[in-house]
Amino acid sequence: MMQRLDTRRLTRSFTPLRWAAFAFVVLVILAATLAPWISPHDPLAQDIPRRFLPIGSPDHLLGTDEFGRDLLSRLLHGARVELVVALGASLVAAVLGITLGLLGGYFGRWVELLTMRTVEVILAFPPIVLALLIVTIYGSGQSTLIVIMGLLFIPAFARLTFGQTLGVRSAEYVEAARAFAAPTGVILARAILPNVSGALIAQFPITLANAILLGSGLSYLGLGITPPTPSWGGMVAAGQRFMPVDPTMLIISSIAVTLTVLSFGLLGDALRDWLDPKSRRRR
Amino acid sequence: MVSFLIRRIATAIVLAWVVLTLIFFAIHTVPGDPAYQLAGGDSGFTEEGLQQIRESLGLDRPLGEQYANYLLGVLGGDLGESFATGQPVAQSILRRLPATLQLIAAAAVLAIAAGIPFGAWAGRRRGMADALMTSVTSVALAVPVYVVGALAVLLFSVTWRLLPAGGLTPFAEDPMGFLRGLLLPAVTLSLAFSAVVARMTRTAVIETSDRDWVRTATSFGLTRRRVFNRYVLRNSMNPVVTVVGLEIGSFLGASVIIERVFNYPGISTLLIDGVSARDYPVVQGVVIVIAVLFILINLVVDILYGILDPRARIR
Amino acid sequence: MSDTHLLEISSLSVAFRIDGENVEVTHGVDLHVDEGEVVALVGESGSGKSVTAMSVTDLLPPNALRSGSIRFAGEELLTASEERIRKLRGDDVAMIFQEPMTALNPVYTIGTHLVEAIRCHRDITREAALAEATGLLEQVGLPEPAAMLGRYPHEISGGQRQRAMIAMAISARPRLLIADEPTTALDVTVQAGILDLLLRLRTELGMAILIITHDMGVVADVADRVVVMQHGLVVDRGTTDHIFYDSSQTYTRDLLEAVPDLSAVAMTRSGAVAATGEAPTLEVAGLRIEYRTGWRRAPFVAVDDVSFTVGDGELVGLVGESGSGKSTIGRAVLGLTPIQAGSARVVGTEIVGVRRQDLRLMRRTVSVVFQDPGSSLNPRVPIGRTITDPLRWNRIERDERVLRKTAEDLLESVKIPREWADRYPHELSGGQRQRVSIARAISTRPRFMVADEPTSALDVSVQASVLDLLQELQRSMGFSCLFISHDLAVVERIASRVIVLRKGEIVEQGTASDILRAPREPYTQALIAAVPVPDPRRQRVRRAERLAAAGRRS
Amino acid sequence: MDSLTYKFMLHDGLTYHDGTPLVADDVRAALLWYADPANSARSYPGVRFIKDIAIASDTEFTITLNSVNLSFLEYLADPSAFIVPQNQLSADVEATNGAGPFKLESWDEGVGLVLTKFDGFYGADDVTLDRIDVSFYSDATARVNALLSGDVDFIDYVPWESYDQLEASGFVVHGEVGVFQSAIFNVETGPFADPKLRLAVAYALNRENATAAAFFGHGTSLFGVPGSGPTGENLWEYNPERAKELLAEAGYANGGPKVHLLSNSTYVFLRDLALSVQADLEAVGFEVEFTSPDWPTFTEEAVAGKYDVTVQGNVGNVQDPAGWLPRLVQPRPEANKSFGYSNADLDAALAEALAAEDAGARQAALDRAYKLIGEDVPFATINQRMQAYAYTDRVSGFEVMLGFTQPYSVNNLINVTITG
Repeated sequence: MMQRLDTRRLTRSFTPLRWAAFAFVVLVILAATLAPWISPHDPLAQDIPRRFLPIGSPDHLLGTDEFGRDLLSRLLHGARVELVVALGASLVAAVLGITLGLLGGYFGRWVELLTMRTVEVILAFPPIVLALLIVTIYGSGQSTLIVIMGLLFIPAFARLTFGQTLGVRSAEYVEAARAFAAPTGVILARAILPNVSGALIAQFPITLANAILLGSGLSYLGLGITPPTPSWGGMVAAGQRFMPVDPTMLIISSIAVTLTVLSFGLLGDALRDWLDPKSRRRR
Repeated sequence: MVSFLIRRIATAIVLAWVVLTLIFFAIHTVPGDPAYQLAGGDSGFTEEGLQQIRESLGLDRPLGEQYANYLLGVLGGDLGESFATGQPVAQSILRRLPATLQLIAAAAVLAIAAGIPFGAWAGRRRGMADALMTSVTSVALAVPVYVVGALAVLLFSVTWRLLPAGGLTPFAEDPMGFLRGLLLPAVTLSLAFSAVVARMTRTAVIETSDRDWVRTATSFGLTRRRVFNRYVLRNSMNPVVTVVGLEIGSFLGASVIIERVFNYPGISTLLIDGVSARDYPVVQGVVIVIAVLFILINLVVDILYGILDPRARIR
Repeated sequence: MSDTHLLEISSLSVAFRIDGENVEVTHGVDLHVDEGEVVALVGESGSGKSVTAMSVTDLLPPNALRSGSIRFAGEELLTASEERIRKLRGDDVAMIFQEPMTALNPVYTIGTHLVEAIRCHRDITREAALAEATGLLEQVGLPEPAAMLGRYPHEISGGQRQRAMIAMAISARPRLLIADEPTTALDVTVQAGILDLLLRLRTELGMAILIITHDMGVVADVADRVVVMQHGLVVDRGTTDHIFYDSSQTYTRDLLEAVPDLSAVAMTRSGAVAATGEAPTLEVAGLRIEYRTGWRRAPFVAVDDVSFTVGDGELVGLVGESGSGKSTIGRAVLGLTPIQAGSARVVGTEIVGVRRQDLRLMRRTVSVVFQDPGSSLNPRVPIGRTITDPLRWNRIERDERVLRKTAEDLLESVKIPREWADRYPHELSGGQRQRVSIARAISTRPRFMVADEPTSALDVSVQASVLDLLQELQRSMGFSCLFISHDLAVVERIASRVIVLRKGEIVEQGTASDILRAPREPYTQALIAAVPVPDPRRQRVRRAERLAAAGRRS
Repeated sequence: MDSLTYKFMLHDGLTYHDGTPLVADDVRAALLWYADPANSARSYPGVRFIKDIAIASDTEFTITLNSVNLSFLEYLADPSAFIVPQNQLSADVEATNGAGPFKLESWDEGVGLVLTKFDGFYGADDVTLDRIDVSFYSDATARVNALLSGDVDFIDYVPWESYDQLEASGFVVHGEVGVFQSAIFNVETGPFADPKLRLAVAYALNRENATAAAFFGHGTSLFGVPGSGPTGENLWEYNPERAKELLAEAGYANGGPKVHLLSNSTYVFLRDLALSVQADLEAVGFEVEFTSPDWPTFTEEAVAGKYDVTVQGNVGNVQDPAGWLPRLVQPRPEANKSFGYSNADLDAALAEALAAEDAGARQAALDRAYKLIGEDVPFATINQRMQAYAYTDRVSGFEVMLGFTQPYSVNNLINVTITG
């Protein structure tokens, strides 16, 4: 059903840098899925006497954290937690955001007012406050974080879809579909959505990147994923706290976060240039 | 233009009201009864001690009633008194609001001053410049804010002792000290923002330079520089202004972390302390102020958009 | 006249660097323009005519490579310095473009544009430039020039924008004006005005004009000499009369043959099908449609008190300029836009206040063909599936195997290979896409079809074949059709009755021959007089009559 | 005078910050206000023994107690029993007018405050500082950085991970072991109603690890009641095997009970302590579910007993265990004591110790109490943490008060001087 993807544009929008980003994303996903099998230690096993070991110590390739837990294992298991939360949040945001944008964009008038105002209410709330409230009510388990971040990223998807739908709504093939008595559902699903999906797909990795960043921000404020579950955000926050004692923790975890967020960002740019006809990249 | 303004302000008021109602009921359903915080100390909680506190704060009255007179209060500009200190919330917010506004204004100015030229340069040169700009901005967007803050403090304040590690000396007392105090937090906050502005400018410049009127201007015989400045950059400002408006909105959120790292006396810290002390009036007050701030900024952006793009004026 | 030509292009080839390799678009083009001469560069889309014009003052995109030679008044431009070319632009060689809507910067007023153009080559004060600008606007025939200075492009009409652009172009008294399809986007009456203006400026300023167009009527009307291009090559050249009457080139002959000519002589009715006398398929009475323009401002009346009928099996032409409301009526009768007053009975169903189920039932026997081949088909759906969608949506046929066969039959009936059913719209040409649209329209064996400018976006040769197809299908399937167009010649060819529309009101209606040969209303007469016919001799006579008539009226 | 009556003489010419004279009547009013439980004053446990206060003159009064309390004077000395003008003795008045060495100049809620020297203070001449700027740093790292970068000269509540860094950069880190942490239980419902399991926890706790994890080793392990001498201080030991036996005896031979360990996200060292306890409990077979809401929700859940075990800090306001222990074991619900715990003979033993005339009887009663605590484990102490201040070498004359009063060291900056 999808239009055969334009491979010539593919090569043009994927520069070597973006291929590297794509490779790194694959690496992270692999690490997350295979974590239980490939990590050398149990990420929760404490060994306090042998804590803050530097990189390259015998049994711990990347050293140990403030509880003597193996950093490499926590990094791998942490990848799983980060991805699950980021993916969950992005899916929630995508589904709700796209629906709001689609309905608002297509029907216009009071539906548009309703949907776009809800989006503005979410935007008007400072993200951290929203996070604070929900975490304090429901505790900061992974599912709560998915809900909060999902909520916070709705505006990004909603506004993008709204703009794209407005553009496509007046296209003649949509008018034709209405003239030939196509049910509204079919028009939305088959005529409008596929033609706006280009930009939306590109927005997904960018939201993943922002979700991981926000997750680490929340951990810094003590609202992130409840310890002792390993999460990159938690490790960066702890790393920042113990920086004078053992900078390696901060360095490793922030590199992991930065590289992953960077790769997702670059992937998003590449997808947008490849799929979204409007964003032509002139070499 | 006037009817456009009236409608815009009307929606803004409705929005503020919705935010106020949401935050009121949200904070009141949060577990952690404020009375416990106020009873405090290790002297133990007697039920009647707690009840007495609740009464003095009016928490025992039905929620609907509390909401009603809170709403009336807000309309009269009175945001109620803080549970913890008894000081009027409006007063403590007003005392700290300038600091937050100064921080955001400084960060916005820095971001625009750095973002727009960098983006325009990349959009115009394309090729290597474009690749460089995209990767630099991606990195700037990828690094967690407080890591940057922590490193900045480590280098500039602790090791080189050039700038204060935190806090903010009021402008009146010592302008130089104020600037030195503002520099680090503003630069850190503006880092990600300038990346967004740069990327937005680059895209806008690339898209605008394909437009027909640029070719018309060239056909007049104008110099390449003049065509770029007056016909490409000038028109790119419209989308950039919209993005700036949106980003400043999300700024208010990000400033919480900056205020924590630099111990900066803004309203966000007031908010965090308020929530962790279940100081309902403070939380509600700050959220409303932030929401109103966000709405005002959007209003300014819309007006600016109308000035920049005559087509928008008829709306 | 010096022996060297004002502009001499010899063996010019232009190539574009795309993804590393050079794609050559024009191959060894030779043409010249002499002082004060009007040369027409004509060809269909993709013939390379615009690229050639743009290469004169190097307005091509950065990835373009020019080879060969371009000499202006003897001076070689290809090797000239960037600064020399810049000085030449506007001062010696000026340009005007096709899309008036996007050719001017929306954020600047007309005055700012003019001052910019004037002060670009001469060092004079802003006030002096503004005074001169007012003079220029007057010279190009714009009403209240002083007020016009303060207006923004989106606040004035297409014709006015084009005149303003001409004023900018001539601000530095150029010796050559290159006009790239200056009137294609304009209505025929406005086009006539612009062409008159260009000819007048040619004589007043002694300015040579290189006009790029695909409309043979315009060529016949204004050109002294003609250069014909096809697929990047010059295939024919000569004086206008030679090209229209004596040329032996097959491509030129086919081009002239395909152009629908508003014949002065009575023509046998070749294809129009008269009504069969049963109840009319479409009855519209007192139709009124308004658009909301703002919160408290009065709504814009697009259609006011329109009444007409379309007989069973009849093809009625609805003609009017842009903004006349013809498309609005087309969409209204399909139930796509709300109707404020009046009534419209389509295939027996009253549209105004129709219940949802009745609207659905009505739409089973009504179909539509839109104008833009680029956006009338869903780009993400293969054409085989698109053309049978109406059957799916109206639950006429659910079995995919049957639908597949129907799709292939429909493709064949519109002369497109059956195997292409799985192709996507972007893999087809404009003409082929319109045929697919027509295939979709006839899939439900409709009793009534609305054709909203189905061929306006197509090249002349392709347009002719699509029109023939439409007529053939109408005759064989017997559906009645409301044919909306701005091109009188096209309407004359296939419509039995014609309705002329102006600013939402019917000016006059009647049989095609009455309206086109003996128009009663002055507006219709002016409309017909303004259409340039692809026959230089006749066109000179018509131009003289039109100007004389205009002289009497003004 | 004797164990029930105390006579006090006030310095003459004492005034409050706003100049109004401080008279014996103010003292009487303040102490009686604290003695009223409804006001839930911090010094209530100490002053509740007052029977009445007789005023002899403006500068002389005598207090008679209704029962003997050897540490009564300590309670009076506790800063929480400060004397303020009578008009400030109500819940909603800002009590900022005191009689101490410094008076409040300005106060910016959440940001900081400024104190200036009060010349009317009776010991004013040996107060060298004339102005103190106090600014609040909620983030520990920011606090340390402020000192390191020279923004401030003196910081309180130094995070344990920065001790070495500060000492290495030439700052004075000066602290005292004071507040003690212990695991407390919900004895009403859930597995820890059974004392055997509580005892098992007491044996399972690896105090060394806990101190290292939470306080970077800056603290001392506790195996019993702090400050209680040999008989009370080693009631338990780190013996995981014994803990496993106890678990088996309690019926959990193969796989311990599932318990809910409640901690908090605001005070990070308490959370780190809880994480270390979690590891110790899991090592001996407990199945631990860990939650860490923020402080307000934690306090509410702790008071309501919505946990099986949690880790909390405690500090008595007097040295004598008989003085502070009762509060820890009596039924009044509090966030930092075992939920629903009560033990009649323990209460009796403690009351006897408090009222005992001579040292011998007192010690015997205390020993009985310690034995009971050892078996019934109302709380399983973990460690006492070092609480430190850090300041530049330009600051001198600062004294850290001993033991439980350590957190109040900041309240007497009388003979502190700062040079340069």
